[in-house]
Amino acid sequence: MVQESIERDILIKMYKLMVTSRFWDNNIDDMHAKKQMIGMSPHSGQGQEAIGVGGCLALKEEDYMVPSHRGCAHAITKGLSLKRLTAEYLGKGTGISKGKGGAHICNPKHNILGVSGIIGGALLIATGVGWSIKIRKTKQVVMDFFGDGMASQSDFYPALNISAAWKLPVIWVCENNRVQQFTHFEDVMGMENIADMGKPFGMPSIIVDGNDVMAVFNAAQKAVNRARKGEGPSLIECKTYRWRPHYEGAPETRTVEELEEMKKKCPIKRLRSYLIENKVITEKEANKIEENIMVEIKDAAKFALESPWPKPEELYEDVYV
Amino acid sequence: MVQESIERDILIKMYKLMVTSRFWDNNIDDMHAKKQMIGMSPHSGQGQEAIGVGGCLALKEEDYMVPSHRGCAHAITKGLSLKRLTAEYLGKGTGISKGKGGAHICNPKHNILGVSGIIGGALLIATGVGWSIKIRKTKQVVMDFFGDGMASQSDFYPALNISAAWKLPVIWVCENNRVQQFTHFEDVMGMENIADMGKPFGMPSIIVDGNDVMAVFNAAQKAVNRARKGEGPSLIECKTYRWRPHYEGAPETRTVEELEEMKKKCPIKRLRSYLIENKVITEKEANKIEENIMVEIKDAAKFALESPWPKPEELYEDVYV
Amino acid sequence: MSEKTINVSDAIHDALVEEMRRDPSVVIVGESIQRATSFGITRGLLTEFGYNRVWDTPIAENAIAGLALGAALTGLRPVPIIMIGDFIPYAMEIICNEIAKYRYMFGGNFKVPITIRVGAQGAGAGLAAQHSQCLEAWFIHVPGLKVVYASTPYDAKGLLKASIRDDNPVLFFEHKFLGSITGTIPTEDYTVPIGVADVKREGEDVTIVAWAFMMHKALNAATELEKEGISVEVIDPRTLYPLDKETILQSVKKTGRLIIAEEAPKTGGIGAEISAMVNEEGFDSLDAPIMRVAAPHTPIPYSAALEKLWIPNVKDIINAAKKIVT
Amino acid sequence: MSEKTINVSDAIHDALVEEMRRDPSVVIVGESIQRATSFGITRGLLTEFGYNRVWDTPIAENAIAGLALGAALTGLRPVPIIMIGDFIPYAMEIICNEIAKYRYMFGGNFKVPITIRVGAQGAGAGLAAQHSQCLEAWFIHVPGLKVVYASTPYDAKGLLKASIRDDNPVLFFEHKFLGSITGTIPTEDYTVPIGVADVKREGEDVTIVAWAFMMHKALNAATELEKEGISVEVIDPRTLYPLDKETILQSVKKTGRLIIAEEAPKTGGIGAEISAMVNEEGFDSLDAPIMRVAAPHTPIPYSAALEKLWIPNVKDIINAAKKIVT
Ligand SMILES: Cc1ncc(C[n+]2csc(CCOP(=O)(O)OP(=O)(O)O)c2C)c(N)n1
Ligand SMILES: Cc1ncc(C[n+]2csc(CCOP(=O)(O)OP(=O)(O)O)c2C)c(N)n1
Ligand SMILES: [Mg+2]
Ligand SMILES: [Mg+2]
Repeated sequence: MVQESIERDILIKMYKLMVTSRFWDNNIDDMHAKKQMIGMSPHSGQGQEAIGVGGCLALKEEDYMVPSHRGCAHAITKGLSLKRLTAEYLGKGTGISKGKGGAHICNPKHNILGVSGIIGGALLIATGVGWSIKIRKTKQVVMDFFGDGMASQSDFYPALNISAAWKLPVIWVCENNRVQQFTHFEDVMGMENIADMGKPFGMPSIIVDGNDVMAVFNAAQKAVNRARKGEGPSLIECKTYRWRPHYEGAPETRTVEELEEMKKKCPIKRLRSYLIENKVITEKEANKIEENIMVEIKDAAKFALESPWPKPEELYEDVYV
Repeated sequence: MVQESIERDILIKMYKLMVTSRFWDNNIDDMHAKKQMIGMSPHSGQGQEAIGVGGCLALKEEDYMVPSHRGCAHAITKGLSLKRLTAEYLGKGTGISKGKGGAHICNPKHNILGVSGIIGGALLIATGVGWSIKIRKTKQVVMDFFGDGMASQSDFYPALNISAAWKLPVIWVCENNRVQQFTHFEDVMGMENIADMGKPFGMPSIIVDGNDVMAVFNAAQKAVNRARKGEGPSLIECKTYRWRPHYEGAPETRTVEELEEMKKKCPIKRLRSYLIENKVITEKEANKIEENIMVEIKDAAKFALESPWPKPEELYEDVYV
Repeated sequence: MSEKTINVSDAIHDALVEEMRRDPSVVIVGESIQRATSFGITRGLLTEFGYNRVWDTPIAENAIAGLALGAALTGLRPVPIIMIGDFIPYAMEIICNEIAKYRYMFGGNFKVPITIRVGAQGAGAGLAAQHSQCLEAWFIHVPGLKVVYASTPYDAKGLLKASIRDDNPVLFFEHKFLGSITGTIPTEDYTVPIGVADVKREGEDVTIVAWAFMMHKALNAATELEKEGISVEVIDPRTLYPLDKETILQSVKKTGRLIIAEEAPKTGGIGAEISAMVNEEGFDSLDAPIMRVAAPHTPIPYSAALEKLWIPNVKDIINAAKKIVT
Repeated sequence: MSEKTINVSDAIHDALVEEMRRDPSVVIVGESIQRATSFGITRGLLTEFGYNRVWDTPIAENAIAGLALGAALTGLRPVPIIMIGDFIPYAMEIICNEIAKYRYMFGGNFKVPITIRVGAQGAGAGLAAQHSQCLEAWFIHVPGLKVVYASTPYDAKGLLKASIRDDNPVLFFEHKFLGSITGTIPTEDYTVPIGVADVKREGEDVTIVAWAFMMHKALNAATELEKEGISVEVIDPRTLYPLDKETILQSVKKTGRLIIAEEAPKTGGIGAEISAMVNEEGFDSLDAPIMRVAAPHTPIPYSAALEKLWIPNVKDIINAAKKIVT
């Protein structure tokens, strides 16, 4: 497929965001291993960064986004600060959810809806957001990221059905890594591709290489344009790989060879080579970018570590308005 | 479509069963109007008789069947006695569910599973029956009847998905009358046909004229054979019409003209003409069949009316084994 | 203030219409509410407010709740409708794991102004085990939700308005046999505050707490008991969470005796919570055991002959009162 | 009879293995139980029993329950697994409207031998609002279900076996922090009857009813209280429905005081039912208010700093006991 040309600053943004996502994941895994982070083991997004980044770069500030439970690529691309993200994972009062949510991050300022811990419901929440946009006639769109496992939950069906029946401005983005915790796609799924599920509803349903951030971005842009014009939802299935176990410390059900093979398709290395080959940036610039990001990550970690815990009375706050 | 030839005695059975179903529906509506039947208003199956009859005639005694909530065609074809059916609707102790279920009939002797009052769950129960057959390796099949409305419930998706992924011996038969209580198909459904939903799963998914009992029978036979051979599920969408309101006494949302048009496609008249034209039976024989059936219906009604109510202590029985 | 006579069903209908007129962000969504409806409450809404405010869904209750949540988070004030109470199990995921927790889990970043109208609860219409339940007890156990259940036209209209205006998720339950019950209401706009009980009848000897259709049975029982010299105070909590403990505790302080009458199976019902609360916080007031009048631990039978035995009735309340007032 | 030491997790694992060996109609089905598992309980089952008896499903909890029901009606004895208790809302429709009612609504024509293993309930692991709940209270309110919750290896093994052999639907709850708790069990086959409570410690001054992980906190509290001269009787109901009322009532008759300790939010919990039952049936035994030690009415917070404040602990039980024993 010929890549539609993407502006230089977007390409560089892509690189920065993917590297940020990768480094942040690495860092939070470290902090978890060192028990600096106590609580739910991180569900690393390593290997899948191109999807959240490519998808969210196709959105405008006012568009809504529902992140998946894996990694932070979506949220940071949509604008969530690394400091408040990290603090939230550490359960600190400065976290974006005041420490009450942990990995269940959000950011209403950037129209980032919450990450639910439940595999399924978010599909219907996203449908509701699309419905609300249609009612309010605001020309926004909503992009919803979910795994292939979430695409097996019963809610996926009414979400597709309703979004199609009412032509809602929803972009369904499936991150198909072919694993669902310790279950493999082929053992439980009756279809070849998740994209096949969009077809009965006549919605554009395409498969992209989820490790190719430019391909994801281009597909997302098309879907976003369509949605914004009121032409209804699209389904984008991104084929990708989960590098880490389901969560840090979880059993691994795939072979070492498989994992090695996957890592060869690293979306970050791929973009880096492209950028250097096409003289978008030099190797030195790339390294510099990485160095700067590492500093940011460390700053965020420091901020989080030094942040205070929520106060005891906060336990009782935020239940009701 | 050329009809595959169907044996004479099956054709006659079809006629008898469809007439029985029609007359029984008429009679229970009458009894309800006369307050001889107290309780949930009947959900008449008039106009849809060809589906339950054609489908169930393709089954063997030992096969399982899950009826829809509309009419009695499925249950009587699979062997439920008119007496115990009628008594159940009247809430009598002689009813097939001892008066505890009413329209929620069943008959384990004929492997008729229960009619749930919930639109959805039965799809998963049928999946479970198919799963059980596969585990027990009995060469049975299960046929599940459901409306287009039930096909919009979230459960439809895992039911299709799991039956396909595991190649379960399930025959999904949708009675698509394009109404779901007071909602019309086109207002809420994102697909053209229910049969489209089988395609992502690679299961044979066909559309038949649901008012043509022979077409339903032939399609059901193919699906049953396939399932029995272990080749997996099929989806048969039967296009049909609901003649009566959702339940007796419910508001009607369709025009009188529409309803008149539908009635022209009466599945019983159609079979009757075919049988007479093709000299399977004479007009006189057809009339005689109808007379006999009317006697049977009246007998069943008498039995039900004269049957005793359940005894007060039965309230507490059958909660636990 | 002028008044008019109205039944519960019309009061609910009017509350919906008035709130939709008052606030353009109120939208309603549910099964079969556009073209016709079984219970009449949504009649005329489509004509007045059009397709952009009145939505028919496929049969997918979790989706109805999910649509509402997505909309509530993005500026609307939805009123999702669960046609019949028994269908709410399908919506448990969104209601209990998402709607109830959204504000808390995301650190107060969101408001969740949703009123879930749960329609047509209750036995007595011969609809069998899956169309007759009263399931409100599940929801008082779920932090983040409010639970409202009105028994009169006045309360129904005032509480539905208060629920819709509330920025929290509220479950507003309705009962099949309340629709036709009449009463007077002001013609002017008014609300009934969430969390405030109402003493429907004053009395001295025994307090009966009852809501929804059972409240009317409690009033009937009170009239009968009066004849036998037993003076009954009837309290309608109106809101089941947050419960107006004070009104109940004050009453029990006066009467020394408490009966809770509810239509659901006794075990694990709302009556259990009220009994436990009074024991904990008003033990010294109690002169007799707290009695619960409730349904037996069986699914609801279809047969009219059995169903009438299942439903807790006026006689059961009278017997309980006689037993503890001696 | 010879004995061995084992933890709860292994006891449950062994019960499953032994029942699967004993009865070829026992099959298990759930999410991620074939290749690996988070909690280890299904380890080795696939190897021993093969793909025909151990099934991985897609992520669709209502489907897991539905598969089980279809199978139970047609000759199998399935053990569906809900991986983490918080996911059970997805399965409410099948569990509460179909499984619980199938036998009754169809006039006793069917048996429904299903044991739903509800895994990994409970707070304390930093898993936030949707992976930490104890939801057992909902199910005692649903006629047709039995509800079992064991706290020791002995009870867990014996009750799981009894549940699997029972011809009724049983919810068998498990708690995250029970898995590693050890105890001795017979090496021979045994069962623990459903519906029978166990006095885990005898005492004179106050009765504490507690189950699952709270039972162990109650025992710890009892040890502490002993030092201060308060003698505590600890009862583990083990089955929450049907409840062994007699054992609880007898104990309260002796002690005159009752505390119910549970991990869920207080309002509408199991404690409410037990309190109301004792009030109704054992009022004259009570010398003090029945206290409930339970969680506050908030979703469960993620932050370790807040979560530990949310969870009812030993100190809370001790304080409650001191308050009523004076
Ligand atoms: C309703 C529900 N069931 C089960 C789980 C447990 N669970 C968490 S993540 C997960 C797998 C999700 O797979 P997928 O959607 O493919 O995302 P991936 O982890 O592969 O990125 C499961 C089963 C859950 N959180 N919610
Ligand atoms: C979970 C649930 N939601 C809603 C209903 C109410 N209801 C009963 S039948 C019906 C329509 C069913 O439509 P369809 O499946 O097309 O069958 P038809 O009545 O057209 O034969 C509805 C909405 C129900 N019984 N269960
Ligand atoms: Mg996956
Ligand atoms: Mg229909």
